Amino acid sequence: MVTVRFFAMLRGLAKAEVKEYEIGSPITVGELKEMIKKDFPALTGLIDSRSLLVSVNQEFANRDTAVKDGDEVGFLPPFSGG
Amino acid sequence: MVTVRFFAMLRGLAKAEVKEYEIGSPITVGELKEMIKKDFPALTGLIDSRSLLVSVNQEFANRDTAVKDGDEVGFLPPFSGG
Amino acid sequence: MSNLNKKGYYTVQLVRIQLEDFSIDQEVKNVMAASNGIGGVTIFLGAARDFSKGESITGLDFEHYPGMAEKKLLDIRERALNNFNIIEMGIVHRVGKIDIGENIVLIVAASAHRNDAFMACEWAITELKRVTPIWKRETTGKGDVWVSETP
Amino acid sequence: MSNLNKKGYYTVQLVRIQLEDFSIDQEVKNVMAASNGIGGVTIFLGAARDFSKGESITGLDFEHYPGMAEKKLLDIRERALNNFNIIEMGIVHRVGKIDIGENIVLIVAASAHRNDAFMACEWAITELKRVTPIWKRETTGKGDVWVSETP
Repeated sequence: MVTVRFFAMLRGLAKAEVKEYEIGSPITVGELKEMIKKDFPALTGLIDSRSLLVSVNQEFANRDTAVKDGDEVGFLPPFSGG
Repeated sequence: MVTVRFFAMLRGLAKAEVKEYEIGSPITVGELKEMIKKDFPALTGLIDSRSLLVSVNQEFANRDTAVKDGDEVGFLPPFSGG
Repeated sequence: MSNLNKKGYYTVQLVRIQLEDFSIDQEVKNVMAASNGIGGVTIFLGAARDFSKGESITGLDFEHYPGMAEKKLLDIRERALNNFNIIEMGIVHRVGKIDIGENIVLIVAASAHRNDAFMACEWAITELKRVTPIWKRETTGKGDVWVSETP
Repeated sequence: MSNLNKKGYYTVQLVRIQLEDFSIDQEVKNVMAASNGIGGVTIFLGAARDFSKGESITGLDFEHYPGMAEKKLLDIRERALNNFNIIEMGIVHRVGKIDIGENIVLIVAASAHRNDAFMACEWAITELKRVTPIWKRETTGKGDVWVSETP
Protein backbone atom coordinates (compact mmCIF):
# COMPACT_ATOMS: atom_id res chain seq x y z
CA MET A 1 0.00 0.00 0.00
CA VAL A 2 1.15 3.53 -0.86
CA THR A 3 -0.19 6.36 1.28
CA VAL A 4 -0.69 9.64 -0.57
CA ARG A 5 -1.13 12.74 1.59
CA PHE A 6 -2.67 15.97 0.32
CA PHE A 7 -1.87 19.29 2.00
CA ALA A 8 -3.36 22.77 2.19
CA MET A 9 -5.28 23.78 -0.97
CA LEU A 10 -4.74 20.30 -2.48
CA ARG A 11 -6.56 18.73 0.45
CA GLY A 12 -9.43 21.17 -0.02
CA LEU A 13 -9.71 20.46 -3.75
CA ALA A 14 -9.37 16.67 -3.30
CA LYS A 15 -11.86 16.74 -0.43
CA ALA A 16 -9.55 14.16 1.10
CA GLU A 17 -6.47 14.21 3.32
CA VAL A 18 -5.19 10.73 2.50
CA LYS A 19 -5.63 8.31 -0.40
CA GLU A 20 -4.22 4.80 -0.38
CA TYR A 21 -3.19 2.81 -3.44
CA GLU A 22 -2.41 -0.88 -3.68
CA ILE A 23 0.48 -1.34 -6.10
CA GLY A 24 2.04 -4.60 -7.16
CA SER A 25 5.51 -3.56 -8.24
CA PRO A 26 7.22 -0.17 -7.78
CA ILE A 27 5.96 2.72 -9.91
CA THR A 28 7.36 6.20 -10.52
CA VAL A 29 6.10 9.47 -9.05
CA GLY A 30 5.06 10.41 -12.61
CA GLU A 31 2.90 7.28 -12.90
CA LEU A 32 1.35 7.95 -9.48
CA LYS A 33 0.49 11.49 -10.59
CA GLU A 34 -1.50 10.10 -13.54
CA MET A 35 -3.43 7.79 -11.22
CA ILE A 36 -4.29 10.69 -8.93
CA LYS A 37 -5.39 12.94 -11.77
CA LYS A 38 -7.83 10.22 -12.82
CA ASP A 39 -9.24 9.84 -9.30
CA PHE A 40 -9.21 13.59 -8.48
CA PRO A 41 -9.83 15.58 -11.67
CA ALA A 42 -9.98 18.80 -9.62
CA LEU A 43 -6.26 18.43 -8.87
CA THR A 44 -5.14 18.22 -12.51
CA GLY A 45 -4.09 21.83 -12.88
CA LEU A 46 -2.07 21.87 -9.67
CA ILE A 47 -0.49 18.48 -10.22
CA ASP A 48 0.69 19.50 -13.70
CA SER A 49 2.03 22.81 -12.38
CA ARG A 50 5.78 23.29 -12.06
CA SER A 51 5.35 24.68 -8.56
CA LEU A 52 3.97 21.46 -7.08
CA LEU A 53 6.53 19.48 -5.11
CA VAL A 54 6.30 15.81 -4.26
CA SER A 55 7.94 14.03 -1.36
CA VAL A 56 8.55 10.32 -0.95
CA ASN A 57 9.03 9.24 2.65
CA GLN A 58 9.37 12.91 3.60
CA GLU A 59 12.25 13.63 1.20
CA PHE A 60 11.85 15.72 -1.95
CA ALA A 61 11.34 13.56 -5.02
CA ASN A 62 11.09 14.08 -8.79
CA ARG A 63 9.06 12.52 -11.62
CA ASP A 64 11.36 9.52 -11.84
CA THR A 65 11.63 8.70 -8.14
CA ALA A 66 10.45 5.17 -7.42
CA VAL A 67 7.44 4.61 -5.18
CA LYS A 68 7.12 1.16 -3.61
CA ASP A 69 4.79 -0.63 -1.25
CA GLY A 70 4.81 1.01 2.22
CA ASP A 71 5.94 4.43 1.00
CA GLU A 72 4.35 7.71 2.03
CA VAL A 73 3.99 10.26 -0.77
CA GLY A 74 3.25 13.91 -0.06
CA PHE A 75 1.69 16.26 -2.61
CA LEU A 76 2.94 19.67 -1.56
CA PRO A 77 1.59 22.96 -2.93
CA PRO A 78 3.95 25.97 -2.79
CA PHE A 79 5.11 26.63 0.77
CA SER A 80 4.12 29.78 2.62
CA GLY A 81 5.71 29.43 6.04
CA GLY A 82 7.96 31.96 7.67
CA MET B 1 34.47 79.45 31.29
CA VAL B 2 35.00 76.38 29.05
CA THR B 3 34.33 72.98 30.59
CA VAL B 4 36.58 70.20 29.30
CA ARG B 5 35.43 66.65 30.02
CA PHE B 6 37.74 63.61 29.90
CA PHE B 7 36.35 60.12 29.30
CA ALA B 8 37.47 56.52 29.81
CA MET B 9 41.26 56.06 29.55
CA LEU B 10 41.76 59.84 29.16
CA ARG B 11 40.12 60.43 32.53
CA GLY B 12 42.40 57.84 34.10
CA LEU B 13 45.55 59.36 32.60
CA ALA B 14 44.49 62.94 33.42
CA LYS B 15 43.50 61.88 36.93
CA ALA B 16 40.61 64.29 36.41
CA GLU B 17 37.11 64.12 35.00
CA VAL B 18 36.63 67.82 34.35
CA LYS B 19 38.95 70.78 33.78
CA GLU B 20 37.70 74.34 33.44
CA TYR B 21 39.42 77.10 31.49
CA GLU B 22 38.71 80.82 31.61
CA ILE B 23 39.07 82.20 28.09
CA GLY B 24 38.64 85.80 27.01
CA SER B 25 37.81 85.51 23.34
CA PRO B 26 36.93 82.33 21.38
CA ILE B 27 39.76 79.91 20.64
CA THR B 28 39.96 76.87 18.36
CA VAL B 29 39.86 73.22 19.39
CA GLY B 30 43.48 73.03 18.21
CA GLU B 31 44.50 75.83 20.59
CA LEU B 32 42.60 74.18 23.45
CA LYS B 33 44.45 70.92 22.77
CA GLU B 34 47.79 72.70 23.23
CA MET B 35 46.63 74.15 26.57
CA ILE B 36 45.59 70.71 27.76
CA LYS B 37 48.84 69.06 26.68
CA LYS B 38 50.68 71.63 28.81
CA ASP B 39 48.49 70.98 31.86
CA PHE B 40 48.29 67.19 31.39
CA PRO B 41 51.53 65.96 29.79
CA ALA B 42 50.36 62.33 30.21
CA LEU B 43 47.65 62.98 27.61
CA THR B 44 50.00 64.20 24.88
CA GLY B 45 50.20 60.91 22.97
CA LEU B 46 46.46 60.37 22.92
CA ILE B 47 45.62 63.99 22.12
CA ASP B 48 47.96 63.96 19.14
CA SER B 49 46.57 60.63 17.93
CA ARG B 50 44.34 60.58 14.87
CA SER B 51 41.86 58.35 16.67
CA LEU B 52 40.96 60.93 19.32
CA LEU B 53 37.66 62.68 18.68
CA VAL B 54 36.62 66.00 20.15
CA SER B 55 33.08 67.24 20.73
CA VAL B 56 31.93 70.81 21.28
CA ASN B 57 28.54 71.03 22.98
CA GLN B 58 28.07 67.32 22.32
CA GLU B 59 28.56 67.56 18.54
CA PHE B 60 31.66 66.24 16.78
CA ALA B 61 34.21 69.00 16.14
CA ASN B 62 37.49 69.36 14.30
CA ARG B 63 40.76 71.27 14.91
CA ASP B 64 39.29 74.51 13.59
CA THR B 65 35.97 74.44 15.45
CA ALA B 66 35.55 77.54 17.63
CA VAL B 67 35.29 77.16 21.40
CA LYS B 68 33.71 80.05 23.26
CA ASP B 69 32.78 80.93 26.81
CA GLY B 70 30.12 78.55 28.18
CA ASP B 71 30.97 75.68 25.82
CA GLU B 72 31.42 72.07 26.89
CA VAL B 73 34.27 70.24 25.16
CA GLY B 74 34.57 66.45 25.28
CA PHE B 75 37.83 64.57 24.72
CA LEU B 76 36.72 61.20 23.42
CA PRO B 77 39.03 58.20 23.06
CA PRO B 78 38.01 55.55 20.47
CA PHE B 79 34.52 54.23 21.17
CA SER B 80 33.94 50.64 22.20
CA GLY B 81 30.20 50.38 22.70
CA GLY B 82 27.93 47.85 21.10
CA MET C 1 10.89 19.38 25.66
CA SER C 2 14.31 17.83 25.34
CA ASN C 3 16.38 15.93 22.84
CA LEU C 4 19.63 14.03 22.82
CA ASN C 5 22.42 16.11 21.29
CA LYS C 6 25.59 14.85 19.63
CA LYS C 7 27.51 14.79 22.89
CA GLY C 8 24.80 12.67 24.51
CA TYR C 9 23.45 15.24 26.92
CA TYR C 10 19.76 15.99 27.17
CA THR C 11 19.23 19.60 26.18
CA VAL C 12 16.41 21.98 25.51
CA GLN C 13 15.06 21.45 22.01
CA LEU C 14 16.27 24.42 19.98
CA VAL C 15 14.31 23.55 16.83
CA ARG C 16 10.55 23.13 17.17
CA ILE C 17 7.14 23.46 15.56
CA GLN C 18 4.44 24.25 18.07
CA LEU C 19 0.94 25.65 18.56
CA GLU C 20 1.85 27.86 21.53
CA ASP C 21 3.49 31.27 21.42
CA PHE C 22 7.18 31.51 22.35
CA SER C 23 9.26 33.93 24.40
CA ILE C 24 12.16 35.51 22.52
CA ASP C 25 14.07 36.00 25.79
CA GLN C 26 13.70 32.29 26.62
CA GLU C 27 14.73 31.10 23.16
CA VAL C 28 17.78 33.40 23.18
CA LYS C 29 18.69 32.11 26.63
CA ASN C 30 18.46 28.49 25.40
CA VAL C 31 20.72 29.26 22.43
CA MET C 32 23.22 31.24 24.51
CA ALA C 33 23.55 28.34 26.96
CA ALA C 34 25.72 26.72 24.25
CA SER C 35 28.76 28.88 25.00
CA ASN C 36 30.15 31.85 26.94
CA GLY C 37 31.93 32.85 23.73
CA ILE C 38 28.74 34.19 22.16
CA GLY C 39 29.04 37.95 21.57
CA GLY C 40 26.55 38.62 18.78
CA VAL C 41 23.05 37.23 18.39
CA THR C 42 20.95 38.05 15.34
CA ILE C 43 17.28 37.26 15.64
CA PHE C 44 14.56 37.27 13.03
CA LEU C 45 10.95 37.42 14.16
CA GLY C 46 8.18 36.94 11.65
CA ALA C 47 4.88 38.40 12.83
CA ALA C 48 1.32 38.35 11.50
CA ARG C 49 0.70 41.61 9.68
CA ASP C 50 -2.72 42.97 8.75
CA PHE C 51 -2.31 43.10 4.99
CA SER C 52 -0.89 41.02 2.17
CA LYS C 53 -0.70 42.09 -1.49
CA GLY C 54 -3.04 44.98 -0.80
CA GLU C 55 -5.63 42.72 0.82
CA SER C 56 -6.70 43.29 4.43
CA ILE C 57 -6.09 40.29 6.70
CA THR C 58 -7.84 39.54 9.99
CA GLY C 59 -6.16 36.27 10.95
CA LEU C 60 -3.86 33.43 9.87
CA ASP C 61 -3.92 29.67 10.13
CA PHE C 62 -0.80 27.59 9.53
CA GLU C 63 -0.61 23.90 8.61
CA HIS C 64 2.53 21.78 8.37
CA TYR C 65 3.57 18.33 7.23
CA PRO C 66 4.26 16.72 10.62
CA GLY C 67 7.61 14.99 10.68
CA MET C 68 8.88 16.36 7.37
CA ALA C 69 8.65 20.03 8.43
CA GLU C 70 10.55 19.38 11.67
CA LYS C 71 13.17 17.42 9.73
CA LYS C 72 13.66 20.33 7.30
CA LEU C 73 14.13 22.81 10.16
CA LEU C 74 16.67 20.55 11.90
CA ASP C 75 18.46 20.26 8.57
CA ILE C 76 18.57 24.08 8.19
CA ARG C 77 20.19 24.35 11.65
CA GLU C 78 22.77 21.66 10.73
CA ARG C 79 23.66 23.35 7.46
CA ALA C 80 23.85 26.78 9.12
CA LEU C 81 26.30 25.37 11.70
CA ASN C 82 28.36 23.78 8.93
CA ASN C 83 28.39 26.69 6.49
CA PHE C 84 28.57 29.79 8.68
CA ASN C 85 30.89 30.70 11.51
CA ILE C 86 28.17 30.50 14.15
CA ILE C 87 28.09 28.78 17.53
CA GLU C 88 24.42 27.81 17.80
CA MET C 89 21.06 28.32 16.09
CA GLY C 90 17.48 27.97 17.27
CA ILE C 91 14.37 27.85 15.05
CA VAL C 92 10.77 27.91 16.27
CA HIS C 93 7.73 28.02 13.97
CA ARG C 94 4.16 28.20 15.20
CA VAL C 95 1.23 26.49 13.49
CA GLY C 96 -2.53 26.71 13.97
CA LYS C 97 -4.51 29.93 14.32
CA ILE C 98 -2.48 33.13 14.74
CA ASP C 99 -3.93 36.59 15.33
CA ILE C 100 -2.67 39.83 13.76
CA GLY C 101 0.41 41.11 15.60
CA GLU C 102 1.27 37.70 17.03
CA ASN C 103 4.58 35.88 16.61
CA ILE C 104 4.86 33.31 13.79
CA VAL C 105 8.50 32.31 13.45
CA LEU C 106 11.77 32.92 15.26
CA ILE C 107 15.35 32.34 14.10
CA VAL C 108 18.17 32.89 16.59
CA ALA C 109 21.74 32.84 15.25
CA ALA C 110 24.56 33.21 17.78
CA SER C 111 28.22 33.77 17.03
CA ALA C 112 31.38 35.33 18.41
CA HIS C 113 31.12 38.24 15.96
CA ARG C 114 28.02 39.85 14.52
CA ASN C 115 28.68 39.47 10.78
CA ASP C 116 28.42 35.70 10.92
CA ALA C 117 25.21 35.88 12.96
CA PHE C 118 23.58 38.27 10.46
CA MET C 119 24.53 36.14 7.46
CA ALA C 120 23.38 32.87 9.02
CA CYS C 121 20.10 34.34 10.27
CA GLU C 122 19.16 35.84 6.92
CA TRP C 123 20.12 32.65 5.10
CA ALA C 124 18.09 30.50 7.50
CA ILE C 125 14.82 32.41 7.17
CA THR C 126 15.16 32.46 3.36
CA GLU C 127 15.89 28.73 3.34
CA LEU C 128 13.02 28.03 5.75
CA LYS C 129 10.57 29.70 3.36
CA ARG C 130 12.02 27.72 0.45
CA VAL C 131 12.15 24.18 1.81
CA THR C 132 9.83 23.79 4.80
CA PRO C 133 6.41 22.22 4.14
CA ILE C 134 4.32 24.80 5.98
CA TRP C 135 1.28 26.50 4.50
CA LYS C 136 -0.51 29.68 5.47
CA ARG C 137 -4.22 30.39 5.13
CA GLU C 138 -5.28 34.02 5.40
CA THR C 139 -8.66 35.19 6.61
CA THR C 140 -9.69 38.07 4.34
CA GLY C 141 -12.94 39.86 3.46
CA LYS C 142 -13.37 37.21 0.76
CA GLY C 143 -13.09 34.34 3.22
CA ASP C 144 -10.19 32.01 4.04
CA VAL C 145 -7.61 31.64 1.28
CA TRP C 146 -4.46 29.56 1.05
CA VAL C 147 -1.41 31.60 0.18
CA SER C 148 0.06 29.91 -2.87
CA GLU C 149 3.19 31.97 -3.24
CA THR C 150 5.61 33.54 -0.82
CA PRO C 151 6.34 37.13 -1.91
CA MET D 1 9.99 56.24 30.85
CA SER D 2 8.08 58.15 28.22
CA ASN D 3 8.65 60.82 25.62
CA LEU D 4 6.59 62.99 23.34
CA ASN D 5 6.61 61.70 19.78
CA LYS D 6 6.01 63.64 16.59
CA LYS D 7 2.26 63.12 16.72
CA GLY D 8 2.14 64.48 20.25
CA TYR D 9 1.32 61.26 22.06
CA TYR D 10 3.26 60.06 25.06
CA THR D 11 4.87 56.77 24.15
CA VAL D 12 7.30 54.31 25.60
CA GLN D 13 10.84 55.50 25.00
CA LEU D 14 12.24 53.29 22.25
CA VAL D 15 15.80 54.62 22.47
CA ARG D 16 17.53 54.47 25.84
CA ILE D 17 20.75 54.08 27.77
CA GLN D 18 20.25 52.37 31.12
CA LEU D 19 21.94 50.46 33.92
CA GLU D 20 19.28 47.75 34.18
CA ASP D 21 18.91 44.71 31.96
CA PHE D 22 16.16 44.73 29.32
CA SER D 23 13.63 42.18 28.09
CA ILE D 24 13.81 41.46 24.35
CA ASP D 25 10.12 40.48 24.33
CA GLN D 26 9.16 43.80 25.93
CA GLU D 27 11.30 45.90 23.57
CA VAL D 28 9.92 44.08 20.53
CA LYS D 29 6.39 44.64 21.84
CA ASN D 30 7.09 48.36 22.26
CA VAL D 31 8.40 48.63 18.69
CA MET D 32 5.57 46.54 17.22
CA ALA D 33 2.99 48.82 18.87
CA ALA D 34 3.84 51.28 16.08
CA SER D 35 1.83 49.40 13.43
CA ASN D 36 -0.13 46.26 12.58
CA GLY D 37 1.65 46.29 9.24
CA ILE D 38 4.89 44.96 10.75
CA GLY D 39 5.69 41.53 9.31
CA GLY D 40 9.44 41.22 9.81
CA VAL D 41 11.50 42.19 12.83
CA THR D 42 15.28 41.85 12.81
CA ILE D 43 16.92 42.08 16.19
CA PHE D 44 20.58 42.33 17.11
CA LEU D 45 21.62 41.45 20.64
CA GLY D 46 25.16 42.15 21.76
CA ALA D 47 26.20 40.03 24.75
CA ALA D 48 29.24 39.94 27.03
CA ARG D 49 31.50 37.14 25.85
CA ASP D 50 34.31 35.61 27.88
CA PHE D 51 37.21 36.43 25.59
CA SER D 52 38.50 39.27 23.48
CA LYS D 53 41.54 39.11 21.21
CA GLY D 54 42.63 35.86 22.81
CA GLU D 55 42.42 37.34 26.31
CA SER D 56 40.10 35.80 28.91
CA ILE D 57 37.49 38.24 30.26
CA THR D 58 35.64 37.97 33.57
CA GLY D 59 33.51 41.11 33.42
CA LEU D 60 32.77 44.37 31.63
CA ASP D 61 32.10 47.94 32.71
CA PHE D 62 30.61 50.48 30.29
CA GLU D 63 30.81 54.26 30.54
CA HIS D 64 29.01 56.78 28.31
CA TYR D 65 28.94 60.51 27.68
CA PRO D 66 25.55 61.34 29.21
CA GLY D 67 23.45 63.43 26.86
CA MET D 68 25.66 63.04 23.82
CA ALA D 69 25.40 59.24 23.70
CA GLU D 70 21.58 59.34 23.93
CA LYS D 71 21.52 62.02 21.22
CA LYS D 72 23.63 59.86 18.89
CA LEU D 73 21.33 56.86 19.39
CA LEU D 74 18.21 58.95 18.70
CA ASP D 75 19.95 60.24 15.60
CA ILE D 76 20.68 56.67 14.42
CA ARG D 77 16.97 55.81 14.78
CA GLU D 78 15.99 58.93 12.80
CA ARG D 79 18.43 58.20 10.00
CA ALA D 80 17.38 54.53 9.88
CA LEU D 81 13.73 55.59 9.50
CA ASN D 82 14.70 58.04 6.75
CA ASN D 83 17.07 55.81 4.80
CA PHE D 84 15.55 52.33 5.04
CA ASN D 85 12.06 51.09 4.36
CA ILE D 86 11.33 50.32 8.00
CA ILE D 87 8.36 51.18 10.19
CA GLU D 88 10.02 51.59 13.59
CA MET D 89 13.33 51.06 15.39
CA GLY D 90 14.28 50.66 19.03
CA ILE D 91 17.78 50.90 20.51
CA VAL D 92 18.76 50.09 24.10
CA HIS D 93 22.34 50.13 25.41
CA ARG D 94 23.30 49.20 28.94
CA VAL D 95 26.09 50.88 30.89
CA GLY D 96 27.79 50.07 34.20
CA LYS D 97 29.01 46.63 35.25
CA ILE D 98 27.95 43.71 33.05
CA ASP D 99 28.71 40.05 33.74
CA ILE D 100 29.71 37.46 31.14
CA GLY D 101 26.69 36.19 29.22
CA GLU D 102 24.59 39.26 30.05
CA ASN D 103 22.90 41.54 27.52
CA ILE D 104 24.75 44.71 26.45
CA VAL D 105 22.91 46.22 23.51
CA LEU D 106 19.70 45.62 21.58
CA ILE D 107 18.62 46.92 18.17
CA VAL D 108 15.09 46.17 16.98
CA ALA D 109 14.24 47.00 13.34
CA ALA D 110 10.67 46.40 12.21
CA SER D 111 9.36 46.50 8.65
CA ALA D 112 6.67 45.07 6.38
CA HIS D 113 9.22 42.81 4.68
CA ARG D 114 12.30 41.20 6.11
CA ASN D 115 15.00 42.51 3.75
CA ASP D 116 14.55 46.08 4.92
CA ALA D 117 14.64 45.04 8.58
CA PHE D 118 17.90 43.10 8.10
CA MET D 119 19.59 45.98 6.27
CA ALA D 120 18.50 48.63 8.79
CA CYS D 121 19.46 46.51 11.81
CA GLU D 122 22.94 45.71 10.52
CA TRP D 123 23.51 49.33 9.54
CA ALA D 124 22.35 50.59 12.95
CA ILE D 125 24.67 48.40 15.04
CA THR D 126 27.63 49.28 12.81
CA GLU D 127 26.76 52.98 13.07
CA LEU D 128 26.26 52.72 16.83
CA LYS D 129 29.78 51.36 17.24
CA ARG D 130 31.15 54.12 15.02
CA VAL D 131 29.50 57.25 16.45
CA THR D 132 28.25 56.61 19.98
CA PRO D 133 30.44 57.86 22.84
CA ILE D 134 30.39 54.66 24.90
CA TRP D 135 33.51 52.99 26.28
CA LYS D 136 34.10 49.46 27.51
CA ARG D 137 36.50 48.38 30.23
CA GLU D 138 37.32 44.69 30.40
CA THR D 139 38.34 42.84 33.55
CA THR D 140 41.14 40.48 32.55
CA GLY D 141 43.89 38.54 34.35
CA LYS D 142 46.02 41.68 33.98
CA GLY D 143 43.45 43.90 35.67
CA ASP D 144 40.88 46.32 34.24
CA VAL D 145 41.71 47.67 30.80
CA TRP D 146 39.91 50.13 28.56
CA VAL D 147 39.23 48.76 25.10
CA SER D 148 40.72 51.30 22.75
CA GLU D 149 39.61 49.78 19.49
CA THR D 150 36.48 47.98 18.35
CA PRO D 151 37.41 44.94 16.26
